[in-house]
Amino acid sequence: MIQQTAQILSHKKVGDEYFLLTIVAPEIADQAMPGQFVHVLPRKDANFILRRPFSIYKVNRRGEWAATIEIIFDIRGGGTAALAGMRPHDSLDVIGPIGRPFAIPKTRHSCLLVGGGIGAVPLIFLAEKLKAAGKRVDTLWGASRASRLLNPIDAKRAGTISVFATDDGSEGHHGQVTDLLPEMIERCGTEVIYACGPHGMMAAVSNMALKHRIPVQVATEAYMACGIGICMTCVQPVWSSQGDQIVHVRTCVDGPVFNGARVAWDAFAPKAGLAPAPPGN
Amino acid sequence: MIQQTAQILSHKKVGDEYFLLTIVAPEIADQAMPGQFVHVLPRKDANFILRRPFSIYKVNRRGEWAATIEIIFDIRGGGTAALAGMRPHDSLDVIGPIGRPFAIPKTRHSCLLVGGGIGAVPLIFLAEKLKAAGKRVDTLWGASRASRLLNPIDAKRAGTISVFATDDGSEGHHGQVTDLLPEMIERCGTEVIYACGPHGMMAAVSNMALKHRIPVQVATEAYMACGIGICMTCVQPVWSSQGDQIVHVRTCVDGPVFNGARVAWDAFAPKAGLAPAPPGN
Amino acid sequence: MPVDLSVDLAGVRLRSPVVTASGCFASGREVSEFMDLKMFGAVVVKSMTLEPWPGKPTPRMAETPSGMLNAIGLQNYGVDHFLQVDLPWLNRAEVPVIASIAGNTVQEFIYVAERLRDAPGVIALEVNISCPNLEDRNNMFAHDAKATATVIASVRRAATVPIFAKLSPNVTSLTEIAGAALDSGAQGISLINTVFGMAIDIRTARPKLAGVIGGLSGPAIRPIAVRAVFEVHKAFPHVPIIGMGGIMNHEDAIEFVLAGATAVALGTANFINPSSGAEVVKGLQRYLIERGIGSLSAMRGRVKVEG
Amino acid sequence: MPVDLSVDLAGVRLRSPVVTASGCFASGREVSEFMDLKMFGAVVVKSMTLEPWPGKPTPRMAETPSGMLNAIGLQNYGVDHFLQVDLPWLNRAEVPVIASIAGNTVQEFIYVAERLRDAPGVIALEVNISCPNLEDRNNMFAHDAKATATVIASVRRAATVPIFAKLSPNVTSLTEIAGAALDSGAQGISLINTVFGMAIDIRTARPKLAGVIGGLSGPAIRPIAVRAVFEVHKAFPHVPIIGMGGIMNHEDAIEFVLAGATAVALGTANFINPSSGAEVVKGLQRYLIERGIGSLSAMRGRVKVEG
Ligand SMILES: Cc1cc2nc3c(=O)[nH]c(=O)nc-3n(C[C@H](O)[C@H](O)[C@H](O)COP(=O)(O)OP(=O)(O)OC[C@H]3O[C@@H](n4cnc5c(N)ncnc54)[C@H](O)[C@@H]3O)c2cc1C
Ligand SMILES: Cc1cc2nc3c(=O)[nH]c(=O)nc-3n(C[C@H](O)[C@H](O)[C@H](O)COP(=O)(O)OP(=O)(O)OC[C@H]3O[C@@H](n4cnc5c(N)ncnc54)[C@H](O)[C@@H]3O)c2cc1C
Ligand SMILES: Cc1cc2nc3c(=O)[nH]c(=O)nc-3n(C[C@H](O)[C@H](O)[C@H](O)COP(=O)(O)O)c2cc1C
Ligand SMILES: Cc1cc2nc3c(=O)[nH]c(=O)nc-3n(C[C@H](O)[C@H](O)[C@H](O)COP(=O)(O)O)c2cc1C
Ligand code: FES
Ligand code: FES
Repeated sequence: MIQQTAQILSHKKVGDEYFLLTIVAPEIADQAMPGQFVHVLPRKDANFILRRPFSIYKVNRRGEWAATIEIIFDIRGGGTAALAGMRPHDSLDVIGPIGRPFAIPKTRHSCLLVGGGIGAVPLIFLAEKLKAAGKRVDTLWGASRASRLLNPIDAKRAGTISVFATDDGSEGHHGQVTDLLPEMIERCGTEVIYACGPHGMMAAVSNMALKHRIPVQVATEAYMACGIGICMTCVQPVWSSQGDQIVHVRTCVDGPVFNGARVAWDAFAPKAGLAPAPPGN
Repeated sequence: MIQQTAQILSHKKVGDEYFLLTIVAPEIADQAMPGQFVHVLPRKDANFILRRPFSIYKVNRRGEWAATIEIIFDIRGGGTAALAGMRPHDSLDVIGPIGRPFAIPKTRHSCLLVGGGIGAVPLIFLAEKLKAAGKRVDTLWGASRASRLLNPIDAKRAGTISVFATDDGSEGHHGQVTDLLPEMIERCGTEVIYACGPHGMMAAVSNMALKHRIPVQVATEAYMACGIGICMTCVQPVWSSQGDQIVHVRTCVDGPVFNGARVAWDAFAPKAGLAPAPPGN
Repeated sequence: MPVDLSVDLAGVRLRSPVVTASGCFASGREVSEFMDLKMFGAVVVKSMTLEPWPGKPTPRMAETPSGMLNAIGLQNYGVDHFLQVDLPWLNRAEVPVIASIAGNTVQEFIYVAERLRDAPGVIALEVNISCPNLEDRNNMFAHDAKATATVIASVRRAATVPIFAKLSPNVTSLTEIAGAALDSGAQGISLINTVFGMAIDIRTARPKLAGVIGGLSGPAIRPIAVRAVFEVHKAFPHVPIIGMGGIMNHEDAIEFVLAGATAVALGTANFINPSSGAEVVKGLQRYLIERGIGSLSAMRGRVKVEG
Repeated sequence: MPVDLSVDLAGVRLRSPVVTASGCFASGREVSEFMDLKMFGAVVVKSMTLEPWPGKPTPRMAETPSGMLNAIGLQNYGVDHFLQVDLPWLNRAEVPVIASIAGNTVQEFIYVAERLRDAPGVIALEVNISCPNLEDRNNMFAHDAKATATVIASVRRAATVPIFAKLSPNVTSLTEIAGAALDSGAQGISLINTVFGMAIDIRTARPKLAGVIGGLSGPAIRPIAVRAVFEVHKAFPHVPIIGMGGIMNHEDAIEFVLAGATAVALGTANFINPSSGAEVVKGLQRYLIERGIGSLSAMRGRVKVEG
């Protein structure tokens, strides 16, 4: 992990809903792998104090510029709003690359990438790497509506076979990616699945993969403070290697990529807060 | 008092140390009088929450633009830094004009304005008004060093006789304005004194004026939260009309201009905090 | 669809769930230049004492991260001035008034409460027990269950309207103090008062407040206040609560209602934006309409917590 | 002119006055990628219990104005894992260690303290009494003078190094609890632990923390912490204090020293900037040199307050 004050090279809108920031960060770019993220501090004088985590979308090591990384985000609250307001030449405190990247399969060949909405971000980076490694890549992209699909043109190009699904039917299949998953696995002869998106979607994909006896890797999200492994706020419930108990593992540095079969999908935050016990840090 | 979201028209540096903001605020400009101030909210999403008070420096009612007000400030902390970073067309939440303005004398003619550093701001506005009312205006400007004198060219023009004093002698008299006050009063046949500047300077000027039996008005500063009279944080110790007791009067709406002879200059914040008594709001 | 923002405070109906926090609104005259005071369910006026109090020396305030410290020392012109000057004005403005009373002895609280008997338009008293008790080594009444009980019982006997006990968060058990107040006849609870704090100017090595220690308010304390409202509502579900502490907008207000507040009070928000009251009320109306929720009261205490 | 940043903590000399706040630094390995841990006078490790604790479900954190809430539930791998894995690493890194210990029963505190007897490089214990006491209806030890006294006295008997009592600010009288800890054999006081708070997501009506109530930290609580340090130092001028609560930079650190802190701890600051420790130390050096102050200790408790 490297901490550096990096300069914003460019800032543009991607489609109607997303922003893309290109950040000059040579050291981070050199080490970055698909699935890893950067933890950025949008402003030092804001009423919010914490960094914000963003998956690495692209890395550019060539070109006359010093190496850059790109992140894509949509405005959710104060942090993303502050980032959306940044201008070229503004500087940004960035830590990265953070976490365990997606593993590139050694023997298996046919890879299926399943992305939900903004969850497509790390998969685009991954697709590039997989192809460079000579793998077959097929993609299945889902979103609530067409405008939430992350740059469909790139996305389409990313896969040998590339299929879309939207909840409102505004693009591709009218429904969810999981409706199409079994058929895709058939058509593509899928041997490895990579997924990133909403919790429920990753849980469903993981369970289907398990049924088809296909290894699955998921890139997860969690509310995180430090992003470097020291606060224990970001844990995920994961089955221990013996599979006999659920352990709390840090998403930031032990993840964000996990074996989908190991994540204890049902052990997550209850629908309501627990009966209040005395707080303990 | 009016609250409005106003637009920044222009933003420039004045000398080496001060910034000038021109704000489009027609209603406020229409009512503004010398000595009054505006209470501005530099950012809504900053780690500080309160407005910042600034004396009105100039008002421009003519011209093709909607009427504007000008404020001048130097960077002290987060609020002034945020203001210094504003760009034309940015909008700013402004409340004003606030407080009791300087009173223009009815019978008396010869007015002496004594300003310390940034304290010159409301006096420049006042000089204009006094001249418009056909009064004689002389000025005595002090500062720690030449660069802290608020644009000397205007300042010089402001008075029939205009004298400078700097603590380091880098401009005009090597010393304090109070060294020159008695002599100025003589030369100018001063009948009314107006002062704005550091606490100690205003106290000294008030006491000298008292000795010379010349009425004196001072524009004071205080740490203030609301600026509109509802919090009681900004009070000044002032002698009651009967002169028998010290009362705490709100600087924001009962001031910021006070009769210098009425301010209880010695009753201010002790050199140290008081022996801690239980807090009470 | 019309939405119902009215709330019932110990039998008194307020047309709006938004009130002012004592000491953050003077007596309303100043803010009436910025908004229609009728948007407020009631104006809770600055705490009044029997005699005028001069308050503490300056500086009386210091800004802190997302908050502010104050040490005013309850400067006020006394209950008689309130009755002669402020109340008639508020009556003409047709805003219900909640009179906040303070004192350094139980007797002083009683005297003030008696002066306020049958005062026109005063719909309730808020008893500010975050005051040093001269008869107990300057301990705050609000920091001791027995002292709280004594003051509240005495005011209860003297008063002709419902009384709310205004609690200090600087205690080990808020529910213990709330319980003592309720057992002694308080009809409702107001919370939270400011959190004790201090700031030092390192350039001068002096406290930023002449009073050294002050009260922290504003967004910084909101989580502390939400937790306080939640705990007290859980312990006394049927007791009306006026919740406050860092409420800046209608979403903050809803957070307090979900935690268990019947009504909400705006304090520091008025300093930052004198039309906050109107904006919060309009925001609540919009929120309920957009979600088809008929009344705000329906949301009270509805935070989803197991068991 | 060389400046002396070293401080004396109950007879132990620290080369630097800056330490880490327990639970905000794990055991140091991660941060060593960002800065030289030797800049710290000591690393205060995450509170350890006898057995591994799984901690609470997620979400465990929520951001609040100028602060954050956390409800981790003391997830840790237990004292034996600390002795076998973390401590040897810290010893190799040559950083003095302050071991923070926690438990739900007095006996558990004793067991953990005994395991730590003569542990290499452990220069002191910090007793985190902000833990629910299973033997007293889950009341926090730190919220009751008697429980505090019992735990501290027991740990004192078991320990071979100085012990610091880590106090909770959520009490009526910090000086009462501090007094109980000191009378029972604590050599020093650490404060403050987090302030109880809660936040609700109004879109889901759920608490933002699975644990519902959490601990508030960060700049928002700095004034609360400065006041706490000031009060405890005033009551016990000769007792070493590790001050913490919202310290982000060297100026904040100086504010704590002026209030009465002997050393300062960085907690939330590490999350925002993992090289905070190095920056605070360098900032302190610069500050003392620029002002020709020979040693930081000379500034301790020097806030100018009458009487
Ligand atoms: C490993 C990882 C990778 C991510 N990659 C991307 C990405 O490539 N593009 C993108 O748009 N978003 C991504 N997110 C989500 C992104 O971090 C949040 O959208 C962002 O933090 C919201 O900040 P805010 O201040 O705008 O929202 P607010 O709601 O104001 O944030 C308040 C707090 O909640 C946290 N938070 C809010 N939403 C999320 C979330 N979904 N996940 C984690 N923390 C959250 C914030 O970090 C902050 O601490 C990623 C999250 C993680 C954990
Ligand atoms: C009536 C009045 C008129 C003023 N006119 C001018 C002017 O024309 N030009 C100018 O440069 N300054 C003026 N000031 C001072 C100006 O308000 C402060 O410089 C400014 O508030 C500093 O804010 P900050 O965030 O940069 O500093 P910070 O130190 O970060 O502010 C922290 C807090 O202290 C308050 N504060 C700090 N310094 C002062 C001060 N000197 N007086 C009152 N409050 C202060 C701030 O308002 C804020 O609440 C005036 C003050 C008052 C009361
Ligand atoms: C400047 C100031 C003065 C206050 N005066 C009083 C008072 O006289 N009586 C009282 O009960 N509370 C008083 N309070 C506390 C407020 O009523 C309120 O409980 C507290 O500020 C928290 O709400 P807020 O964060 O919205 O300001 C005062 C608060 C401030 C900031
Ligand atoms: C995520 C987190 C975990 C914490 N864990 C512990 C702990 O295990 N033991 C402890 O004594 N304090 C713990 N604390 C409290 C801190 O040590 C410190 O007292 C508090 O955070 C205030 O300091 P700060 O504002 O600098 O963070 C924790 C705080 C945070 C934010
Ligand atoms: S975010 Fe702090 S441990 Fe993962
Ligand atoms: S600043 Fe609030 S009364 Fe003057």
